[in-house]
Amino acid sequence: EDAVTIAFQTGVDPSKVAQADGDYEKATGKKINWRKFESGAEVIAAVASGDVPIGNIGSSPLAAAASRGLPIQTFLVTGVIGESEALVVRNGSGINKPADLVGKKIAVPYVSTTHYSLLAALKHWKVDAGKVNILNLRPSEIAAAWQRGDIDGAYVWEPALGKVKASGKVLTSSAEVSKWGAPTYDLWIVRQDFAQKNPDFLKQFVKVTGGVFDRYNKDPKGFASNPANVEKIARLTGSKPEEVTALLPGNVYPSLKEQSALLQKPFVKAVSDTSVFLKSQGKVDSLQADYSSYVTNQFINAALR
Amino acid sequence: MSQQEHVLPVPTAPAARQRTWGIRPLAPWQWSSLSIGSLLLLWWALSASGLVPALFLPSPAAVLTKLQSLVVQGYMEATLQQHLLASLQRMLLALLAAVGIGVPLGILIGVFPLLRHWLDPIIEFYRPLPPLAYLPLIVIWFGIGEVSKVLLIFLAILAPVLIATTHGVASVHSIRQQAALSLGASRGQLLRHVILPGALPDILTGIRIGLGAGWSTLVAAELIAATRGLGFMIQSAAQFLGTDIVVLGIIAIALVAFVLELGLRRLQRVLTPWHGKAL
Amino acid sequence: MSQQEHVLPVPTAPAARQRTWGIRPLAPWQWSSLSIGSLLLLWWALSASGLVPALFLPSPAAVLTKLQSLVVQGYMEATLQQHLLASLQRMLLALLAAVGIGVPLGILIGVFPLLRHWLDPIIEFYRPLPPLAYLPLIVIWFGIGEVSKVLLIFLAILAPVLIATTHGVASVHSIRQQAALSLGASRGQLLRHVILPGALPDILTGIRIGLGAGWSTLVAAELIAATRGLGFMIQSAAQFLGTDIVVLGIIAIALVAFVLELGLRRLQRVLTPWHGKAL
Amino acid sequence: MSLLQVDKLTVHYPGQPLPALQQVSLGLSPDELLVALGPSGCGKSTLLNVLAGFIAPTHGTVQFDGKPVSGPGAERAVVFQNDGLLPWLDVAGNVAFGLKLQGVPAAQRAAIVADTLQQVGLADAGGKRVWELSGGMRQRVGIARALASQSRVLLMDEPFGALDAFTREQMQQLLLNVWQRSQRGVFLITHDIEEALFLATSLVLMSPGPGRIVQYLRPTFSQRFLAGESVRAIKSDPEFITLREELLASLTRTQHEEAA
Amino acid sequence: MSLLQVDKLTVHYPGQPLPALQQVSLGLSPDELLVALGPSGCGKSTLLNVLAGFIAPTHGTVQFDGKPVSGPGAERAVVFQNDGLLPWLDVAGNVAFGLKLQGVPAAQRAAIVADTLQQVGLADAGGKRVWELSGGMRQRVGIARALASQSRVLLMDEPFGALDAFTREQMQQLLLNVWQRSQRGVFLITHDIEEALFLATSLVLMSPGPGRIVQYLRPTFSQRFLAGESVRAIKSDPEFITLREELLASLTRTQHEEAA
Ligand SMILES: Nc1ncnc2c1ncn2[C@@H]1O[C@H](COP(=O)(O)OP(=O)(O)OP(=O)(O)O)[C@@H](O)[C@H]1O
Ligand SMILES: Nc1ncnc2c1ncn2[C@@H]1O[C@H](COP(=O)(O)OP(=O)(O)OP(=O)(O)O)[C@@H](O)[C@H]1O
Ligand SMILES: [Mg+2]
Ligand SMILES: [Mg+2]
Repeated sequence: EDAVTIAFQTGVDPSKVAQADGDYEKATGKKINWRKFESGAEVIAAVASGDVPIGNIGSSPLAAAASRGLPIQTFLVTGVIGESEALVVRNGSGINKPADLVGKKIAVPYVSTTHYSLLAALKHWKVDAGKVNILNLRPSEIAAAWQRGDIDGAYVWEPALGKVKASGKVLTSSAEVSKWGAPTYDLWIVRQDFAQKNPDFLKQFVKVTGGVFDRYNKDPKGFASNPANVEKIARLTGSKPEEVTALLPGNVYPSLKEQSALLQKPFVKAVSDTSVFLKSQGKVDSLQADYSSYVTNQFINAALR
Repeated sequence: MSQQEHVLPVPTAPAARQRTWGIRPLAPWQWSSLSIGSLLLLWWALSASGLVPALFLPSPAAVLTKLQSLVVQGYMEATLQQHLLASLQRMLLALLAAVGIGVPLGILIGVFPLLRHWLDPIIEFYRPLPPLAYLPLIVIWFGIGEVSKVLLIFLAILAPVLIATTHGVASVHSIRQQAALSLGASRGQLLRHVILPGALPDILTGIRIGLGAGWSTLVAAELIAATRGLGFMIQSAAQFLGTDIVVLGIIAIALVAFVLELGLRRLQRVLTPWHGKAL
Repeated sequence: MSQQEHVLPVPTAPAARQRTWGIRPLAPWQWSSLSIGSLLLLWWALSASGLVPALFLPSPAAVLTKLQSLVVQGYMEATLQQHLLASLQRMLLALLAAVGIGVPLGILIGVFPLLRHWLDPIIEFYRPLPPLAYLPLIVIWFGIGEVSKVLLIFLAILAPVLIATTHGVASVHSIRQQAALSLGASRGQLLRHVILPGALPDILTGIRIGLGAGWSTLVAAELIAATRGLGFMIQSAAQFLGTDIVVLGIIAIALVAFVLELGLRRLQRVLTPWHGKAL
Repeated sequence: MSLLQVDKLTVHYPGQPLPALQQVSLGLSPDELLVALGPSGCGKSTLLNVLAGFIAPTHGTVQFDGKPVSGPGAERAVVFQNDGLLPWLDVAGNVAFGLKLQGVPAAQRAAIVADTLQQVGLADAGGKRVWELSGGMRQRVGIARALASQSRVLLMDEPFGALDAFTREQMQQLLLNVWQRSQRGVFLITHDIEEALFLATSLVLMSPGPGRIVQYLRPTFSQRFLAGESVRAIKSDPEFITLREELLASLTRTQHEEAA
Repeated sequence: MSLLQVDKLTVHYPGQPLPALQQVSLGLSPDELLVALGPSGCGKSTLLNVLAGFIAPTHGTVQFDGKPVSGPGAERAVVFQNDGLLPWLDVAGNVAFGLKLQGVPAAQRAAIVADTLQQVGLADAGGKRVWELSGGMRQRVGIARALASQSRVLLMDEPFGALDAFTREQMQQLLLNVWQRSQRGVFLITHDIEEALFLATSLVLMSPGPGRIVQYLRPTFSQRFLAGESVRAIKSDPEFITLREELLASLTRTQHEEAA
């Protein structure tokens, strides 16, 4: 049969090594066209167009897509976002505690997981989001605006995160926000029609990913400092090799066993929480009664069997 | 429209009845309405047929409903009117700057070869650059305020205006320049009284093209820390698959741009009635 | 350049010596090189002075080093040459389509008022739309293949070409059309032998403007699941603040665009030497 | 029977106080050389534009060969007061243009062009660009273009206005020869009374404000020339001189009246 | 002393086999009405373009008032063979253009314009757009524009070519009156021998291939007209007729030679 097109993003995670090695092709026996995308919204558009059955997005775009009833399912998590995304405030901005954020300019790429995390953190701190000047900037512009001193803080990911950390301090990170009940994820979605017709493909796909995660979790430092791994990840994502080593430990990569449990109630709850949050922000018009049909551990379980 | 209506076979002669190709049972505006109507019909048919999922092409009815909420409650903390106003301000400011700088500069470039050779590489360097590519540099140099946004739109309008003006200067019949010079026109007077009006038809067309380019840079410009603006609204909504808002934003842009375009065309007809006349 | 060199005060008369404003101690290309040289100098000075951090404006030396690695090892699985080739192919395809469709359509619109009234709203509707706004719709309808990318660039080039062509048609002296018609020109012949060549100066200028617009849409177009292309390269690097690669991409685009522009200008001089002659 | 016929023609340019032409009726038969003479602004070019099909009458009718004229056509070649040459073609290309439109093969075309250029005294200028020509040369290219076409009628608006006396006489004689040989009807506008008398088989004198025909003559001098009589002899014929003075007086009278 | 002077003037258009002018020397004094006569393409317009400063000589010098001419200037007004009117101005605006450039106040300008338009017979046409004019009207606007300017020299390229006999004579007389009153030097190109003889105080006959002066005359008919003699009387004077025939013969001879 013909090739499968998969939309990936440039998030750094161990499975990129398998992707670079062609492990997915070997395991599934199919040719795979890997296509790089810049944002979750674009991946979703591509998935919706039918050209792309499988795509890699964050949990915010997933919630938006699910709330609008796109026929997709989350079948695999590629990372629980941790220290890799953080809210940094600039030295000299006068922000020492969350309450100081009021009236300050905080930049965040709208709709990204950091946007959700920022608002969740503010809610946790009981800071009125309406009183914080939240600006929409892409990471590269965040770095530039930071340099000029135009913004007082930013909730952003690497490598911009590293640049702003150099002259600022971390107020909180997604690892912490996750503990406050607003976890964010990187994950794989699949079109439902494709999932029904190709369970075996997905099973193999999950299996390969689980394999690399296990390899990573066994020895995170060793994996991240292995030049071969680093080179492969850098090549696929376009990041600089020296950054990859630092980026990898920023997220948590749950094993398939953990995911089998995660991709049930807990994940459904995270998606519906995010959706409720989006609704409250006026970003989506209506909510689904139940988000469980957008999440499945069927393929993980199949892989584990 | 009467001046430009009858290009063939009798373009100039404004005699009582003129020959046109084909019959015209309908008035121009009727034709145009028909065309817009058919567009709307197509939209309705596409979304009603279910060929395109509502997620990507919401039905006219859904968009209308959304329009109401946008006008009343707004989106991203601003109503549609406020978004529109913010964008319109940026556009007009950029347009003003682009015309104010582009037309004189284009004329000077057209007239002074030296200046052309000097500026040419610079203009030709910036002209093809994708705004998305140099956005960080704009931010670093001009910050995240209005200046950066207007600058980006300005740059998009400037290039067509400049090129069209230079082209227009080259189109000014040399005999008209000679006539003015031998009536004692100074360089400045020549520019003011002969070259500028002679190039005017082209300049106005350049502005029309430039304005289109400016609008289509709006989203990129409003990527820079905007809190209001049609581009900002569209872009925010697009991220959340809010296609209804995207469609509304698109329609709003199209409408405003269309009104400006019609104004420019009228200006062109009023200011340059001689255009195309063989003299 | 000699034809357009001397716009004032003696634009036509190609007599042996002609009067120009000012002196010209240097040849045109020397002036241009000087201008490019000063740009480079400015770059070097800016980055050496530390006024702009290397993160946003890498030094010429750093970029040069990166160039070597880009040419030899490449970035994102393709060398600079391959990225360039991919983008160039898209551009040329889009240009071909835009000229192939825009010029005939523009001529027909200029000639048939009916067609104009019909198509005008449609053209004016799409023209100001920011590509970034309708990117998702393009993907939905045309997928993530080459078609979508070329389409986006095509749309950017089409508008200026269309408008300039229509403008050009209106610029064709009516007496020339009358002359051809009374020599028995059919409608087709009139279009082919009088209106097309008469509009040619404007059409070529429209293409020049359009090409610039096309290039600046490149990044947006290559946001769509590209695996190669200068826009894709720039975009990928920008995500990781790889400014050296961004700068290289920008320079590559500027260079290629400049070469195309020079070619078009030469074409314009060769094809329309009568432009601006008072006849 | 008239080949080209206007009846009760009125042309009123929009926005103008007076019609440019009012109630003009006129016919041109295939063997006729009809000359229109009249002061500047009396509507001569307007009449020609109507005959050519460039302007539709405000009132009245125009017919060619019994059928209403609905636009320009190959059967009515025009020489313009402003040459109307195509600058993207060289001189030969301009002269060949009508033939090319009609699909005349290249070789035949080249022969006709060479011949016609020779006749108008531009044998060497075929390769020149239009903007390299002097005023008189350009006018002759315009004449050559019309002559080379295979029209049944020639409509000429002051075709010899920019020519020196010698060339002008040559062109007049060329026109008479072409007219005799080809049996094309010719409508010619001139402001030169001598030229009008010498060429015309029919001559209309027009008057402005609004434009109309005030006099109709049928001179015979062109037939005498074609029969072999010398130009000098004809032009010094007392009949010629009398007519010339009469016409001049008429013209002067109408213009004095108008001025008053 | 000459106001405008060319010495050993040669003009060679690039790419042309022959120079358009070769070794032409000529002077125009402030009280002179210099007429250039010659066949089409002999370089008359080229000479005028050099005098006007539109073309620089390939060899030789041009001087105005003893200073080298380096370009066009207000002291040398030009009437073009192709009118060169500005279509964005109406008729009055075109005529007023030179005055406006010189900073003449609006009221004074309006008076001059009205007067000049009256003189060229276009008193009512001031508000018309340029493209609403007939050929002859346009030419007269061009003449009016030059007359209204405050130049010291008038350079006129076939200024009366598109005019009917009556208007033409009026314009000739107008020119003579203006010339006499204003003591402007006039350089005028014509292809009409009678016109040349009637107007000229100096007359050069030019010949093509390459363009040069072959004859230089000093007719006195214009002085006689200004002294009060009637036009008819002058033009039927045997001296006038003889000179006219001689010039025609000269012209014919040079053109025959050339053709051979
Ligand atoms: N711009 C030009 N480029 C090349 N050749 C030219 C140019 N202008 C004129 N010529 C040539 O120079 C010669 C003289 O031209 P010019 O216009 O001076 O003639 P003229 O005496 O004014 O003729 P006419 O009475 O027909 O107007 C002609 O052979 C013409 O072809
Ligand atoms: N396009 C036009 N619009 C308005 N009025 C016009 C137009 N063309 C001509 N006229 C007017 O119509 C009248 C007749 O003009 P026309 O050109 O027919 O004169 P003509 O007899 O050819 O004169 P000439 O000998 O000067 O060429 C003039 O008063 C002129 O102003
Ligand atoms: Mg006329
Ligand atoms: Mg001449």
